Amino acid sequence: MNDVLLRAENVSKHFGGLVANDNVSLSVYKGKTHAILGPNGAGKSTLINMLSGDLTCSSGSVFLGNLDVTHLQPNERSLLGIGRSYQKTNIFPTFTVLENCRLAAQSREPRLGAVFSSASNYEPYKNLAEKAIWETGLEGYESRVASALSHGEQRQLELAIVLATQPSVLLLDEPLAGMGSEESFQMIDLLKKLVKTHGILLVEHDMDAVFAIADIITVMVNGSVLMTDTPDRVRASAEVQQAYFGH
Amino acid sequence: MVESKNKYVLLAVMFIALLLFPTLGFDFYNDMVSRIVILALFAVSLDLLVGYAGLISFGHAAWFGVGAYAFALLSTHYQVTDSFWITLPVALIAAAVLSFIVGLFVLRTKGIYFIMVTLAFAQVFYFLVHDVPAIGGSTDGLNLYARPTLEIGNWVLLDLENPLTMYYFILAALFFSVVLLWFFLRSPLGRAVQGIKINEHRMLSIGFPVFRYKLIVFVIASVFASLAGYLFAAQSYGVNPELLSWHKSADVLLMLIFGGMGQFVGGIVGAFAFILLKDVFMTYTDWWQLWLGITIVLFVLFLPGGLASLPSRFKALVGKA
Amino acid sequence: ADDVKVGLMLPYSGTFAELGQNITNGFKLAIDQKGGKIAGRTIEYVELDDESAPAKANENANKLIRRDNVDVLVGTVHSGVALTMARVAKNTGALMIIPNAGANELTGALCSPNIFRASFSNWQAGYAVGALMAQKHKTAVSLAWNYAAGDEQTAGFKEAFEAGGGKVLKHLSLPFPNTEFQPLLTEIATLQPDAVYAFVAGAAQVKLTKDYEASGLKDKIPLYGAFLTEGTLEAQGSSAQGMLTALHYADGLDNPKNQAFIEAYKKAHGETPDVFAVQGYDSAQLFIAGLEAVNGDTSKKEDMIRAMENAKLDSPRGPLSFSKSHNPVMNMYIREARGDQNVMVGIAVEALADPSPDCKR
Amino acid sequence: MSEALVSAHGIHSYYGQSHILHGIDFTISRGETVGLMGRNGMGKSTLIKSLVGVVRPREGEVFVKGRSGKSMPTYKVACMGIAYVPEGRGIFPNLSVKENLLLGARPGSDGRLDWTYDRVLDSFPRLRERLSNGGAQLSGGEQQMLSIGRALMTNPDLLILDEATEGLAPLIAKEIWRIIAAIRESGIATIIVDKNFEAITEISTRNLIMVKGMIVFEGSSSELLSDADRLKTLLGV
Amino acid sequence: MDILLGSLLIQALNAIQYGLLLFLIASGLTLIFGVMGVINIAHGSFYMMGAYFAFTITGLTGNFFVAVILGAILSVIIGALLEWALFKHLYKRDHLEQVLLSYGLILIFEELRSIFVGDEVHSIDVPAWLNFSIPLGDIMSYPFYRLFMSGVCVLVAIGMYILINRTRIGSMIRAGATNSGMAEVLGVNISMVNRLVFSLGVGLAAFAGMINAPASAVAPGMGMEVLIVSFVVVVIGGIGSVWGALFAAMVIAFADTFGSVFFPSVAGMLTYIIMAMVLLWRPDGIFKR
Ligand SMILES: Nc1ncnc2c1ncn2[C@@H]1O[C@H](COP(=O)(O)OP(=O)(O)OP(=O)(O)O)[C@@H](O)[C@H]1O
Ligand SMILES: Nc1ncnc2c1ncn2[C@@H]1O[C@H](COP(=O)(O)OP(=O)(O)OP(=O)(O)O)[C@@H](O)[C@H]1O
Ligand SMILES: [Mg+2]
Ligand SMILES: [Mg+2]
Repeated sequence: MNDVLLRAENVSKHFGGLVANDNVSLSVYKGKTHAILGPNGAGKSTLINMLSGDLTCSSGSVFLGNLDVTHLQPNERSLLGIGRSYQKTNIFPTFTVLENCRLAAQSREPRLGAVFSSASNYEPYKNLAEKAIWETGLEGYESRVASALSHGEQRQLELAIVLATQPSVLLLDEPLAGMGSEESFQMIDLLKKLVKTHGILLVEHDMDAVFAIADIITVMVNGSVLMTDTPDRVRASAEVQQAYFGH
Repeated sequence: MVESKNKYVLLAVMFIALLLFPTLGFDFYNDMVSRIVILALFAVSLDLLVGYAGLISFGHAAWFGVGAYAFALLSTHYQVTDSFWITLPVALIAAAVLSFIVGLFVLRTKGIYFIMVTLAFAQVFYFLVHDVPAIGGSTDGLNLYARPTLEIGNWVLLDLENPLTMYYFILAALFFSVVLLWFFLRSPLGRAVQGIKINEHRMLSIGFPVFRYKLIVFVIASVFASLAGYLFAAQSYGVNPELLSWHKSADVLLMLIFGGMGQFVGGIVGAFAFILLKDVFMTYTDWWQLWLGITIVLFVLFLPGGLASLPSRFKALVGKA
Repeated sequence: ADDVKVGLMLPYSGTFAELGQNITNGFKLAIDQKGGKIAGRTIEYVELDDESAPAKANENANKLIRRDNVDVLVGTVHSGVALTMARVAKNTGALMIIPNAGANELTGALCSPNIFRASFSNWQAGYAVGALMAQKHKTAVSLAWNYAAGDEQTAGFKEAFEAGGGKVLKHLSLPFPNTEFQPLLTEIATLQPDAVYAFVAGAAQVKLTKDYEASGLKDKIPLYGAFLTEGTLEAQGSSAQGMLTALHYADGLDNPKNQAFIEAYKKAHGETPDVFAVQGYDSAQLFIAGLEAVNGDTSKKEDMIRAMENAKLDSPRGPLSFSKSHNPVMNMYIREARGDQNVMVGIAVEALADPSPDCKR
Repeated sequence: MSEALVSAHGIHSYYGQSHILHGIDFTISRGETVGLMGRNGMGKSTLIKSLVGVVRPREGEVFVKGRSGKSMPTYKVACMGIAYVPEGRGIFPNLSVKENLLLGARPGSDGRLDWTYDRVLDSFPRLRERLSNGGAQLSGGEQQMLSIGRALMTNPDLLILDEATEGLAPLIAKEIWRIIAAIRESGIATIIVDKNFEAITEISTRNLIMVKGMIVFEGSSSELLSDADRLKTLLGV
Repeated sequence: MDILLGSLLIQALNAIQYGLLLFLIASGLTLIFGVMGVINIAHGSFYMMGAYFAFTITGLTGNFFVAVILGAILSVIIGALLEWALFKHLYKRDHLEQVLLSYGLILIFEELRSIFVGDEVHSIDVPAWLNFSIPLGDIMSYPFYRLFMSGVCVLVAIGMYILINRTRIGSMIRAGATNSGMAEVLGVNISMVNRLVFSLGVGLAAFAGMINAPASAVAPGMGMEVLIVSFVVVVIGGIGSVWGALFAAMVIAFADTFGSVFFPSVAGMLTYIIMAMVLLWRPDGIFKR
């Protein structure tokens, strides 16, 4: 139970005068899906950015296991097992789907010295990439150029890239946005499967999905944590209803 | 796939043509062609940076100049040695070390800012060889009295004073550089570098030490440019600050765009086309600048992707018909 | 016999295009006056734009010498290009005549039997001005572009000025080709020398004299130079009027040869010749002297060179002979800018020869 | 029905060599609310882009208020009262929120000024707090609001929303649906692409389902909802 | 002491005046490159074109200001033609193709100049009523025309700032530069906006050439001399920022002015050292937005 993979301790982020995150603390456990809810602009993406290293914390610390990663660069955190997806699709548009994922897999084993060998024929890379493609339902699209995918397909690729880096913690920023209903269902199944071996931090506005898979939910409003609790109790909270669902 | 195969065929044809060229017996043109080959090598080194890594450098001539001046300083200015075995490594190492240091600074910037900082550093190099006598600084440059000597013990391996030997030596340098580049591009490092061109941010977030990779290509490209500069100095018995000027950086960039960037053969095609075209206009027309200018404008309008994209365009055209 | 080939490697585009054209005109005039034939052989030209680009000089010179097999290489304006050409000439033994470039080295360290200069050396140009200024002033400030020609001319100036008892208070330089002179003019106003020696070229001459006049210095601290009013007098307008310069030619110089030359040049090209046209003309005269001495047989190179070395040319600039290093020996005139002419008002140094201490031949 | 705002006749659209739309006929008239549905990659966005002139059909023709769209520049289409909220938002990162909003602001084709600057900000109070932020300095949802607000500022006759509720919190999404309903009342036509199939069918007058670049179903909401099999096979719900 | 202080003050005046001039020279580039995002290395050629227009038209009409007005109109028309025939095809293409195209233009302009006007150095007289000097200290005086130019530069700076940052056209231009498709969808006639801005940029470059002509010379190669420094100004200021460009021009002018007096041996490098330092300190320019 006490398998804390990733932990934020009183992190804050200021953009000029704006406090986008104010003393936020939370933990991501192995085997659990931790969802973050909150109105637009509540600071959810900002939090993920601080966990992944895309933004530096104005104050507070981030721990991976017992390791303080607050001052590590995104690439260093990625290598330690923090994988993230982006809310705004962030892929390699002119590469094929396979190459997108292969490159991600390559980061695990850079083989800088292998000057005379071909990256694309190296089996371990290929296998990891193909697995990620298969998991996200993109099989058959391997040789399509990423920019020629539809919006929803690009969202699938967004996730496939993260998976190809074999992270232990997944930070997913609205992974279902832009996906159709069927793809959403597939994705939910995938997340359910992945969570067995990973810790997942999920930002998502699709309530059906969130309540289908979340084990713990944190609700953020205006940069601060409103509550962290089980899905049932979050759903029942009058405050949350008012701030987020608007019933 | 088909498209890239075309390019290898083109490349092979070009090399064979260059190999056979001296047998045609246009003595003067051997020299000219080998000088273009040097520029092609220079352009290829820039292509690595611009076409594949997306680092548009406007100061690449600095490294060309480092190679050229390294040889000039060792052989003429300080008369240390003419030996190829010493001068070439010194030239390459000098470029590696200097570009490593410069890279630490310039690679912190991106896009157009990178273009300008590379220009700035190159200009500093330019003024150094223009103004500081200790490193051969003079507006008019340094004259060299001999080419590098390629000897083992007392046995002359190659006599570079012989124009034909020099020709093949230069051609071999281009060939090996291209082969190395080919290997580099398909290696893991090479692929990663190409990923950085396309989406640097995502490369970082999937775990690549982007800065370090960029620094590596920057140094590699500079070393190849230095090789080209070294050959240029050796070939033409002289160096001058012009070799490091921004005009030179712009020239090679133009050749590359003209030929087609990131196209592998683009640099080579571009160097030949650019110089030969200019030569033709200078020889046969009154207003060469006008005709060259018009040609360039038409090329840009009707042939985006440069000359190297011709085969695939042609193919597409034939395929449609 | 077949034609004699003259390779004209000159700037036909860019900043120096005008000079390249005038040199060509002068050269061709001298040949045409001989009916286009020297010692029975027709003269044929191969013209090549050197773009004033030193990096391309080696290739261009080779093109003329090895591809076109010219009998003489004539060029050029830009010193950096000329030095590379001279080196190629030295290596190949091709005959070379320099119609303008002033770098001392050309007839100094690089001097060679087959290389001649029909123009001037930077030292000469600076020296003459120094001699002129020493006659009138005690202190001076020099101002020049920070490049080889600037350094060399300034050194010549300083040598003559200090030999004549003057003192150079300070040397002001600015990077080539900057033309923002204002800070330096302010500096001059602070230093308050008796006179100023300046070396810049082309459009910068116009900018300099105009700025100098506009800042009120012109009447208080006279400005001198060698080329400072050459070719740009009209553009300089009032700012150059009355200025004294020293050079190896003056407009409308009063000798029969020059009068005839001006007449002929006007007829051929519709404009008055300048010093560059004279240099082109003399380049041709020098070549003719050599060619006639061997009766058109260009294979007798040594005889040709000897004849050229000993040539006593009747030049529009007055008597012209050559020093041991193949640099011109000539009068350096004092000129005053009047209207659109640099009129001779005296002689700064008679028969000035560059000692060329570096020429070890 | 009244006059057709936009209609497509047998259009085929391509991206380079790939053939995406295979002969689509489509018409929308004043006051209609059309739901456009289909799985990922079926060509919904491509159809929309073909309607507004961002993608030019290779065959067939699009008419905007009866005028051929063939040689009509895209901005003309917009000026004739067609507003478009693209997927992925299309916010100008280097313009402030205010500038983004005012960029295309104009009265409607009949001089209507239903959507003023103030009304848009009242609908999206969040934006009012961020007026001087650059477009890139907004959260994803804020950008989405901005994109919708910006389209409303053009006071269109036809509003096309491509996944307009993507990334919006339920509260705001509801607000959007409310606005769409209000728009519909005021006689503005809408085309809606959204994954929230219940919400669409609740307000739409007509629904289309696309599969592989073709329209395979067209009908009212009740027609669609009554056919569970079709829903399952075509939409996977 | 007094003399030194006095001369320092005059030097500062020189620097400010030079900085304003540099800004004016770079202003056209601020529009075309900074705001529209088109890399136009023919900027110097437009500048040169202006100077030659001023020279020829002043020669024909005898009035400098008539020449400036006519020249500006002509330049704007030429700008619009160039945009229509060439540049409009390149907005969506790679930046580097813009480099190549504008390089072609440099060659063409240079040759046309040579063909039509020749290769001599020319100059234009300062209009008589501006041709006087203001005494400064006992021997030096300050040409009034320089002050006049400074005034013009200030006006241009203010006008550009308002145009770009305070008008709807301004936001259209900036929107078009980042996502022209989207701007179009919002009903902005981007091709018209682009044509307008481009020709305005060409007009400004030419205008700078015209205004500066009486104070300097009209000569071959004059375009190349201003090209790099213009880019430096636009870039260190922060691309697209008018105040940034103005500030950067000042920085460079001060460095140049005091550098050539106090550190003449490194004066050539100074601009570049400053640029490198600024960009390393603020990798997006001083006034990034
Ligand atoms: N670079 C920035 N500069 C200034 N403000 C910013 C910046 N990035 C984000 N913000 C502001 O910080 C707040 C939090 O943004 P964040 O992206 O974390 O929201 P979010 O919770 O992810 O919202 P959404 O659900 O809409 O994506 C927003 O109000 C946003 O405007
Ligand atoms: N720019 C493009 N170049 C080439 N192919 C494209 C491009 N954009 C989309 N496609 C392809 O066209 C097809 C239809 O795409 P479209 O964006 O219209 O789908 P969609 O129905 O809107 O899907 P989604 O719900 O995912 O947004 C897809 O198969 C996609 O891969
Ligand atoms: Mg977010
Ligand atoms: Mg879509």
